[in-house]
Amino acid sequence: MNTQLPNDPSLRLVREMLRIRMVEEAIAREYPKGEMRCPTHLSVGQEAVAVGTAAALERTDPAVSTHRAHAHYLAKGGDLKRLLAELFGKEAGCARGRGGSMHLIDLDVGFEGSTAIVGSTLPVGVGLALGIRVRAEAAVACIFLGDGAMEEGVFYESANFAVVRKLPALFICENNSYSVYSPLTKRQPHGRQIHDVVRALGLTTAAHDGNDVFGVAAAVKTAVQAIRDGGSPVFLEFSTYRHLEHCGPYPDDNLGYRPEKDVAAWKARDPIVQAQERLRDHPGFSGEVIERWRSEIAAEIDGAFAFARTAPWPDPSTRAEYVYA
Amino acid sequence: MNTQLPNDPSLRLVREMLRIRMVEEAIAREYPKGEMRCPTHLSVGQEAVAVGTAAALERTDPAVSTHRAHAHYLAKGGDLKRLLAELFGKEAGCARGRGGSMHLIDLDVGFEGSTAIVGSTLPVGVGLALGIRVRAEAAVACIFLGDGAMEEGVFYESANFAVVRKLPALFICENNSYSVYSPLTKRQPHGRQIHDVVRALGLTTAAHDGNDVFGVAAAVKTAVQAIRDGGSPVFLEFSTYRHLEHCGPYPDDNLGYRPEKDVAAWKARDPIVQAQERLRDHPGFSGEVIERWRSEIAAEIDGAFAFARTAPWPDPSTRAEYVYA
Amino acid sequence: MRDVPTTQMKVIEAIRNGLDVAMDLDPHLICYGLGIDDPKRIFGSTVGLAEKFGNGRVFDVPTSEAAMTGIAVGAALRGVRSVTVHQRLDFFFLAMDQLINNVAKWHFMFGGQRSVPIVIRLILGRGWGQGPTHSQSVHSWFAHIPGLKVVMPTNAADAKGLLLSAIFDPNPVLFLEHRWLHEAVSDVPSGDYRVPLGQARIVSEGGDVTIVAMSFLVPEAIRAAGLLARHGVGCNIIDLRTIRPLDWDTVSAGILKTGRLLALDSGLPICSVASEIVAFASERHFQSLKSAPRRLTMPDHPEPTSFGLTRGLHPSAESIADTVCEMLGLPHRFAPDPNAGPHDVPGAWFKGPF
Amino acid sequence: MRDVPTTQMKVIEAIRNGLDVAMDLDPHLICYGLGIDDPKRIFGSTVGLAEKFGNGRVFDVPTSEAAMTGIAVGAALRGVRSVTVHQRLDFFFLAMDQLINNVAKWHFMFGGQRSVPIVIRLILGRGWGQGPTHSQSVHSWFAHIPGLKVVMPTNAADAKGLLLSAIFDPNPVLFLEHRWLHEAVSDVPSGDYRVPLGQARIVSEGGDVTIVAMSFLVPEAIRAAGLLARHGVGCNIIDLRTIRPLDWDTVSAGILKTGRLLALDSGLPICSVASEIVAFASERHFQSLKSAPRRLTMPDHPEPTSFGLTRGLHPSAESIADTVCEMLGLPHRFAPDPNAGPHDVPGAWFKGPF
Ligand SMILES: Cc1ncc(C[n+]2csc(CCOP(=O)(O)OP(=O)(O)O)c2C)c(N)n1
Ligand SMILES: Cc1ncc(C[n+]2csc(CCOP(=O)(O)OP(=O)(O)O)c2C)c(N)n1
Ligand SMILES: [Mg+2]
Ligand SMILES: [Mg+2]
Repeated sequence: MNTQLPNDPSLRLVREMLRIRMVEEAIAREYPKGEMRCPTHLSVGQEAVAVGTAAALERTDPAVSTHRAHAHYLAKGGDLKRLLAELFGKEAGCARGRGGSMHLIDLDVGFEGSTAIVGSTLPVGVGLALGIRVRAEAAVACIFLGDGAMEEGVFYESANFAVVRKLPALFICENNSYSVYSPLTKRQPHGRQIHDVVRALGLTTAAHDGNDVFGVAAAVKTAVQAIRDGGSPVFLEFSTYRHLEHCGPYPDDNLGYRPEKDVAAWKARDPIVQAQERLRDHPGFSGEVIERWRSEIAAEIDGAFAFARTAPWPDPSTRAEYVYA
Repeated sequence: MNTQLPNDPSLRLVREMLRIRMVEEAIAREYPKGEMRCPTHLSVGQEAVAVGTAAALERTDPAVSTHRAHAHYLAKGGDLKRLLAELFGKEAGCARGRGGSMHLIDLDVGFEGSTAIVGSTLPVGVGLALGIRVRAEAAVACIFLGDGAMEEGVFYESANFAVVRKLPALFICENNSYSVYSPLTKRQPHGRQIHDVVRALGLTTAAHDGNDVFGVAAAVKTAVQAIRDGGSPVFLEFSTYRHLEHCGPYPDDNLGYRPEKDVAAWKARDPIVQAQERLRDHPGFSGEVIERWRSEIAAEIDGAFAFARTAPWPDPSTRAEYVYA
Repeated sequence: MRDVPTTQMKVIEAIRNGLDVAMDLDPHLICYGLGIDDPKRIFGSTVGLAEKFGNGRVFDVPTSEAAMTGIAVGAALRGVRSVTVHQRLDFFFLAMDQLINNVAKWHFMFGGQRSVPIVIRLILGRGWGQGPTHSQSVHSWFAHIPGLKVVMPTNAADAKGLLLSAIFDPNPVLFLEHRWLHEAVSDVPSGDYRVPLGQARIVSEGGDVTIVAMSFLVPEAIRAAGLLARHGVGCNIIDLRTIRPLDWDTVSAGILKTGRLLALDSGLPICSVASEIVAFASERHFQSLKSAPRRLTMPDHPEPTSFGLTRGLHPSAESIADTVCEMLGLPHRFAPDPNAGPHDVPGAWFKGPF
Repeated sequence: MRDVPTTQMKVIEAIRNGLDVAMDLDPHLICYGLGIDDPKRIFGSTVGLAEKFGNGRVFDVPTSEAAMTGIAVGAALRGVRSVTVHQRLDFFFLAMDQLINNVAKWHFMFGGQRSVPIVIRLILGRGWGQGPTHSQSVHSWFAHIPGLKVVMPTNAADAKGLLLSAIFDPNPVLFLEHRWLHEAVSDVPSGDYRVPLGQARIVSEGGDVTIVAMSFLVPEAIRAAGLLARHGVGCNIIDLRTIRPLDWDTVSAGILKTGRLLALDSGLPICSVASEIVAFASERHFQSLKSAPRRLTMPDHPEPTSFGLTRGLHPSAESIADTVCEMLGLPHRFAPDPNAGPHDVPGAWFKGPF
């Protein structure tokens, strides 16, 4: 169903962001029907980090992620039908309906798993990097995390071990300034830069605009190359912003927990709009191209929803399976 | 039994170090008799940090510590008889024989407790600081830790919270370069400075020679004042060295896990010898003074051992007590 | 209940009310937890507290479950009681070292010199795809550990009364609230209302079988008793309320009364509170048992996410009633109520997503 | 045992041997833990491994129990099995989130696509003042959790055979070694010797009472059987070896054979493995029980440090024999062996301090 993708890398980045946006918006639209019955954290507004990062990775590079993983999963190449089927709780879901939105996996594209406990995949990602080292492989383990995960002690333990053993680990931190409704100011000291802390731990670090997909892709590419060349593990911090509520399908700016002017400023810096502007003079890009993408993607999404909706439930008699291998 | 202490602060520091050294050496001498039946971590070589720190604190400032707590307990003013009785497992022990060497407490002098799990008193200490803040008291919570404890995630969580709430917490890190037999090089990246990591977290930090008791006392005094004046929590790193084995009464340099030249260099920098040298021209100080201290302290120690040895066991019928208050 | 005015309240309101009363009583009591002062206020249970008592006493914290637990210990040592909250018990696994090695043992390992009067609220999830990591209740773990007290309230009055007792108890108390009971309404006495810890509640006094239950299984047991009453079977239902210390006297009396025991458990089966109760019954009251004691628990696997896999996962009124009939050698079996709503939500009030 | 050459070995040597064999068999197997290559080599259990297999496969780690557990998961996902070790189980509480939310559930929550074949060695302390935080065994916690396997070997041959099975099992296995058994000697088959997980071992086949035990209680039960034999009482002793999955068939057969059950547990009593076994027995075999099933466990409080408080803390041959006599209505009671050494060490070989 995935139609011919543009060959031009920049166009691909934009199309992929658009696709993820449209998927998330479709989920948001459909969620209130009560068919996707699981806690669901949408990535609208944060697509550039996922897309830019995935573009700089090989398909075989393993990745782990968090509760907010749809974008990471899709950008890495995860199957859309199986994502939606998972949200619908169907046997065809990427985790056979056992995990839901917060537990995504697609081994065909190196998406090793996202989990729902903040910080809990950080050491798993470092362990992937250790496995890569032990097996003398060339891969890089990509570890997505949020600014909140930085507050879990296991982050420091994981990062420290990665440095001590110089493992091929790439941390991608999406700093959206919030953990649920709690701003960074309540959780971390004023003026602290997350990447400064991590640099002191001994990782190579940098901070970038997380709403500039081209910048993200370039930064990650450099980092991945450095790691493959045997450098230290890298931690990249990307500032970005979530458009919808923390968990669930709705906007929640009515709650007033984020300053209105921040919301407005960040929405004005929508990663997709910005990227389109940057591509204005690109020969392969135009309003029609966008419209074509939109309709291709809409069709893909419709098909995937139809698939997920009509797919069978897991057989209840298999409920106790998969406890032991 | 505690004889008249010198009024002169410098002399007190030296006498207190000597006292702790002699207590630890007496424990080491007696331990093989098999009467002190518990895991015991001696502080020989590390007395200056304990003594200098305690000298800069008020008796009422609460402190927490680690598995290696004898020096902290004694320097803070903890009762010697009850320390030894605890090692002997007697009811008169500071923890009624329930805790042993790794679980010391003397509430009369603000020694709130030491525990055996690496890192586990770090948040407890920060909690004391929170309690101080909530009760609007003027105290400072002193938190002793080793270089190994820095590797536990809870350290970062605790330090972060202390900064976020600007709590009156003072971290005293004794960096003796080893965790059991494992050198820092196996556990933390080459070239990292512990205090640099902590500074990045937002604490005020500094590193000092941990074998210079006067320097320790001065540094801690400044830190305590800054905290009482409403400053950030402070983390002081002191480099020092342990003379005996990690756990138990014997030297273990025969095992060869520490470079011979390091051992020699650090022993040459024995905190007590160094302090005595610094006091050479001090009017109240002389060979006789030292000898008088030695005999006073030896008598005190003999008395304390006699007390501990002859003190009654806890009544076995009380074994199940103190589970609930 | 004593002769004090009562108000109809939801469990969640009763908790809020209890916190409010306690914070008035103890000027040093603090409340903290992720989101405690955010727009959702922990499902409403902390509404107004930050405004009334200020940020010094009611505050949001970093996502640092381990440290925040140890910090409660330290504050308690300094004379500051606290009520911490975790929006899912599942997050609290990060704090097990602090819980077991410090919270539970501080009093014991220092020979009784200090106690740690803290309360840790743990909210239990279920259904709406909470799945494997947002639905766990390891109350049986906690019951295993000397030094802890463990409370699992069932209704609004108990929630408030037990919470106030927990807060002013000199020991650490884990307070396990089930998300599905948050909106259950009952009469709640106003003011400093306390329900003693360690006392079970006899919910109904039937003579045929003793059903021991906790948390959301108490209402299920009551429904089951209704089904069974139609067939002349009388249930003696005991709501444990406190899982540790457990009220063995009331359990014993129940067993002696009916000679038949069904132990329900809202958690996993192996080494569970239900196991303990059945073991106790057969060890102590072997001669008084008329038939094999029974357990009904969730199955021995994690909770899956899918709506298609969670039906019948937990004991229900029907499965309880079926089991009782089996124990009594009665032929009746009970079909689920055809008019019941979706099985994965506690009621129409629950809109998801969390 | 199969027809392979055997060597007399201590448990600790058998573990070392098992690791050596496994690392030869699987070129990607790694072993890590605090002190694994230090002069003490984890009580000798890793002697020579770092030299033979290199620092890439056998390495020391930072004091970071939580991360090191999650790292094992990640490595396993990449096809790298591991054996981690903690010198005391008490330190492993720091890793509970990783254990419960990741290790135990990875296979289930992703629908069976990946498994986590890792082994975590947990060493159990006791005596010589190990006290409240160096003596804990929460095997009952682990037995509560689906997705985990839990092994508690008793002798050298089983230690090796179970360890090799654990390493090559596709699931996560917790391997709980008791410090007091480390020097116990028995014949150990050489090479790739495996003892299947989940199979109990019948230690003796007496007809009067079935004693179910694990870990250091198995030798105590054997001593008890010796005491009881003098009075004509025959003990059917079952060494569980694996606590989860538990070999219910062998336990059932034992109960049916003697009609009397004594469940021993080396840990705390409430919600314990002993509780589970007694609950199982009375639920399934109520009619076959001739007398009330019994439990013998450590008391319901932490282990204190003092020599003066630890005597008789754990079940011993004498207390086991006494209990059996009570169950059988026999008058005999057994005094501790006057020639036994100090109660707080496993034998003269133990010199402390740890
Ligand atoms: C250990 C743990 N604590 C708390 C939670 C509740 N929780 C779910 S998502 C979340 C926010 C985490 O913030 P961040 O890492 O910045 O990710 P974001 O939601 O902003 O993408 C929290 C606290 C959890 N899932 N796990
Ligand atoms: C959580 C935990 N892990 C491991 C241990 C074992 N252990 C006891 S002391 C110690 C060394 C800690 O090193 P450091 O903090 O530098 O203190 P030092 O012994 O050097 O004073 C270790 C690893 C423990 N007690 N707790
Ligand atoms: Mg965030
Ligand atoms: Mg050290």
